Amino acid sequence: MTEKQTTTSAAFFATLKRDLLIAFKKKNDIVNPFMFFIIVVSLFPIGISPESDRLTEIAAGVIWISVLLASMLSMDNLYRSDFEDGSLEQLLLSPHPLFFLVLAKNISHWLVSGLPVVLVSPLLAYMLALPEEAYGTLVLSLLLGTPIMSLVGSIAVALTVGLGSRGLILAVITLPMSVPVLIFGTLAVQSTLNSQSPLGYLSLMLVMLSVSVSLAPLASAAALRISVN
Amino acid sequence: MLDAIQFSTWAEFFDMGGYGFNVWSVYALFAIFVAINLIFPWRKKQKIIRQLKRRMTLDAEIQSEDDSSGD
Amino acid sequence: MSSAAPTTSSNFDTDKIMLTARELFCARDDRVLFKNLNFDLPEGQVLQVQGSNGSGKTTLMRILCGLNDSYEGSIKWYGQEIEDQAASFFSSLLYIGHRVGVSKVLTPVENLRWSCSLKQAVSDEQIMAALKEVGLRGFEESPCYTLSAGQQQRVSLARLIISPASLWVLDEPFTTLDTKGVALLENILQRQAHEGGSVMVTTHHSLSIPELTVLSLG
Amino acid sequence: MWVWFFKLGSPKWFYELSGKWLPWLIGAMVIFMTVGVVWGLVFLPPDYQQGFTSRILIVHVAVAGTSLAFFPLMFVAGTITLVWRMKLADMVAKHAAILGAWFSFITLATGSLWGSVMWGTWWEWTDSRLVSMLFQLFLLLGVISLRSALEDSDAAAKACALLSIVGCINVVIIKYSVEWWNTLHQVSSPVTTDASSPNGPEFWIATLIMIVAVYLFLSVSLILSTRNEILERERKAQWVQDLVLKS
Repeated sequence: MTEKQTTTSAAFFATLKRDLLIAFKKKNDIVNPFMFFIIVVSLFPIGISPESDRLTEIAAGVIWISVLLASMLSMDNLYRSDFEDGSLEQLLLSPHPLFFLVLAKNISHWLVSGLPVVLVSPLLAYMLALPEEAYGTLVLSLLLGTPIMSLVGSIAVALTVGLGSRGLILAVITLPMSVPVLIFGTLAVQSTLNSQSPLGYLSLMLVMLSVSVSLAPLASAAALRISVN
Repeated sequence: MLDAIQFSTWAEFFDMGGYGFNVWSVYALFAIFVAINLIFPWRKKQKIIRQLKRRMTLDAEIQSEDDSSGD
Repeated sequence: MSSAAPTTSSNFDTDKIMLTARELFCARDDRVLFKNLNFDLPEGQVLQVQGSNGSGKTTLMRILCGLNDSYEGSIKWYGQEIEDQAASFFSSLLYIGHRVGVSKVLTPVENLRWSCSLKQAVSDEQIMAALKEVGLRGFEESPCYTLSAGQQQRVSLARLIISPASLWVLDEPFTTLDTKGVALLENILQRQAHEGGSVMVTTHHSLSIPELTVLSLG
Repeated sequence: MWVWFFKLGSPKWFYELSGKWLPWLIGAMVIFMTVGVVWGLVFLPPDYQQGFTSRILIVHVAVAGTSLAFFPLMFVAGTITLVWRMKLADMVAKHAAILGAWFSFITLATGSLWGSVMWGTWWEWTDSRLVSMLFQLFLLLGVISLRSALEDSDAAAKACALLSIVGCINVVIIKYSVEWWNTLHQVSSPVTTDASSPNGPEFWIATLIMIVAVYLFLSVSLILSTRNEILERERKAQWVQDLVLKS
């Protein structure tokens, strides 16, 4: 029996593969947050000003905040359907460390919700008249920042997964926590615009990412155990 | 000690060197804040004890009814 | 309020006793679900947990699996604390709850590939054979939302066939099954007992399994 | 040495002990409060830069300083809830969150009443302390709303404990990142450091008295609420019923 037992990495990849498979079968879950992101960004020029000078100023902030909102909306599905159909219990009862299984779910969530947003961001940056030299920094900062939001948001989702109607509680919990990411992400872009090096901010974000990767899944795993209890 | 008092008239005292509104609002706010967070828990305790008492007398009544009907 | 006497005599060797529960106590929101609950689960036995609605059957099952930790008392796995040998316990445990753990968007094969690989390596041939045995031949590649509740239950039963786990904890596995399904499951349970594994099952059915003992709650 | 620790975890023990302490704490609180407020309103000389607005600062600094204690307190209580499953820690944490939100709000309100004089504006984004206090308030409201959303008290206790721990770490990160963010936007800021710290030993002594008074108030209010929570949650216990009958 023990000889047939899977390694943790096999369980990790099986979970990753399964979540990606589910995401591609339920295309709405990928497409809607993505569309939401694009629509919210397009509303800003209409609401504020079509002048490119003013748009340049707010571009990084607008993109970052829209990313935040979109990622929060897409988080809702991270554990909910698994909780409802009982797959979450199976996940908790695996002999492998829950840390890695939760990490697999977070990675797959980022791949389907975070990555598309990062990839489309230069296009939206162009529409918001962000100067070309800042594209690289914007994409890099989003590349580092969106996984942090997925990992940290996952804790809040795990805590609220048992709630029948959770309404906006997820937003109330997660949004304040994303302040540091928002600050460093926008500062990085801003400093590029002021022809300074954004490397300091980006490396800080890298530190934050590595801390979140090593700690957030632990908290998510504990939160899942509490919610399923 | 009285020398240390910073005011000679009541008007001056309320005026606070021109910042009367801000200074007095802060102290009023602080007083309300302290009062609320002391009075509410205190009144809640009375309420809890009243409720528990009512509950206990009810329970005792139910108990005695059960006992008499059981015989 | 509810208590249950030990239903199995302790004539067995202690190393043959898989699961030992002593002095279990569980209260939820001031209501005592069970107290002073003792039982042993030896190898090769099917233990049916009975009790009226709300008597804490599901809670007991979840406590045994470690999904619920709001209880007092001791649960031992081959005489040792579960925390000390979590890996061995969880790889020997198979749990099917009210929510059977079948994702509706995935096909039965995809579901089993994932849920089985959380515990042990499994080949597609094994999955196909198991699905055939539970009577889902021809449904292997259709998404589970097209299947009936009973058929989804059968997908989860396929895990029992594939799994080498020695302890099964099944919460109401019979509810959505038809007569054929009930017979099939009884058969599977009996096979598990013969092979030296053991089963804890909650159900209101009266099971016709020789290895059966009954634990009453409430 | 762990005996007292687990004894402290017993609600009954805490109820009895806190009952003995309360009169002394209340007495000390009243004395310090009175001295602080009278000194602040009557005796404190005007600051040479800020005039009588330094009287606002006595209250503001005391409340703000005390607000910073809440997340560490909830961090400790949360750890105790998760590791030792002490019910008492959760009862304290529940009311610490509510009281902490009050404190944060009063800090913001007194801060902006002061700022409206010193900076000429009620809200100033370039003051990093106010901004991070705002986010501390949001995080505390998140904990409170999570508690009210989860009906089951056991799950709510653990979930809020975990969120408090995560929140405490977050508050620290937010504080430093907001400070950093501010140093880069300081150019057009009316906030300068020398204008915000008044001089003179009288000011600091008065502030110190006020800080002690506010800490005493915090403990009195928290103990009162925790005692209520104990009565509610332990209402089935014999000692609570005896206590109710006696009163």
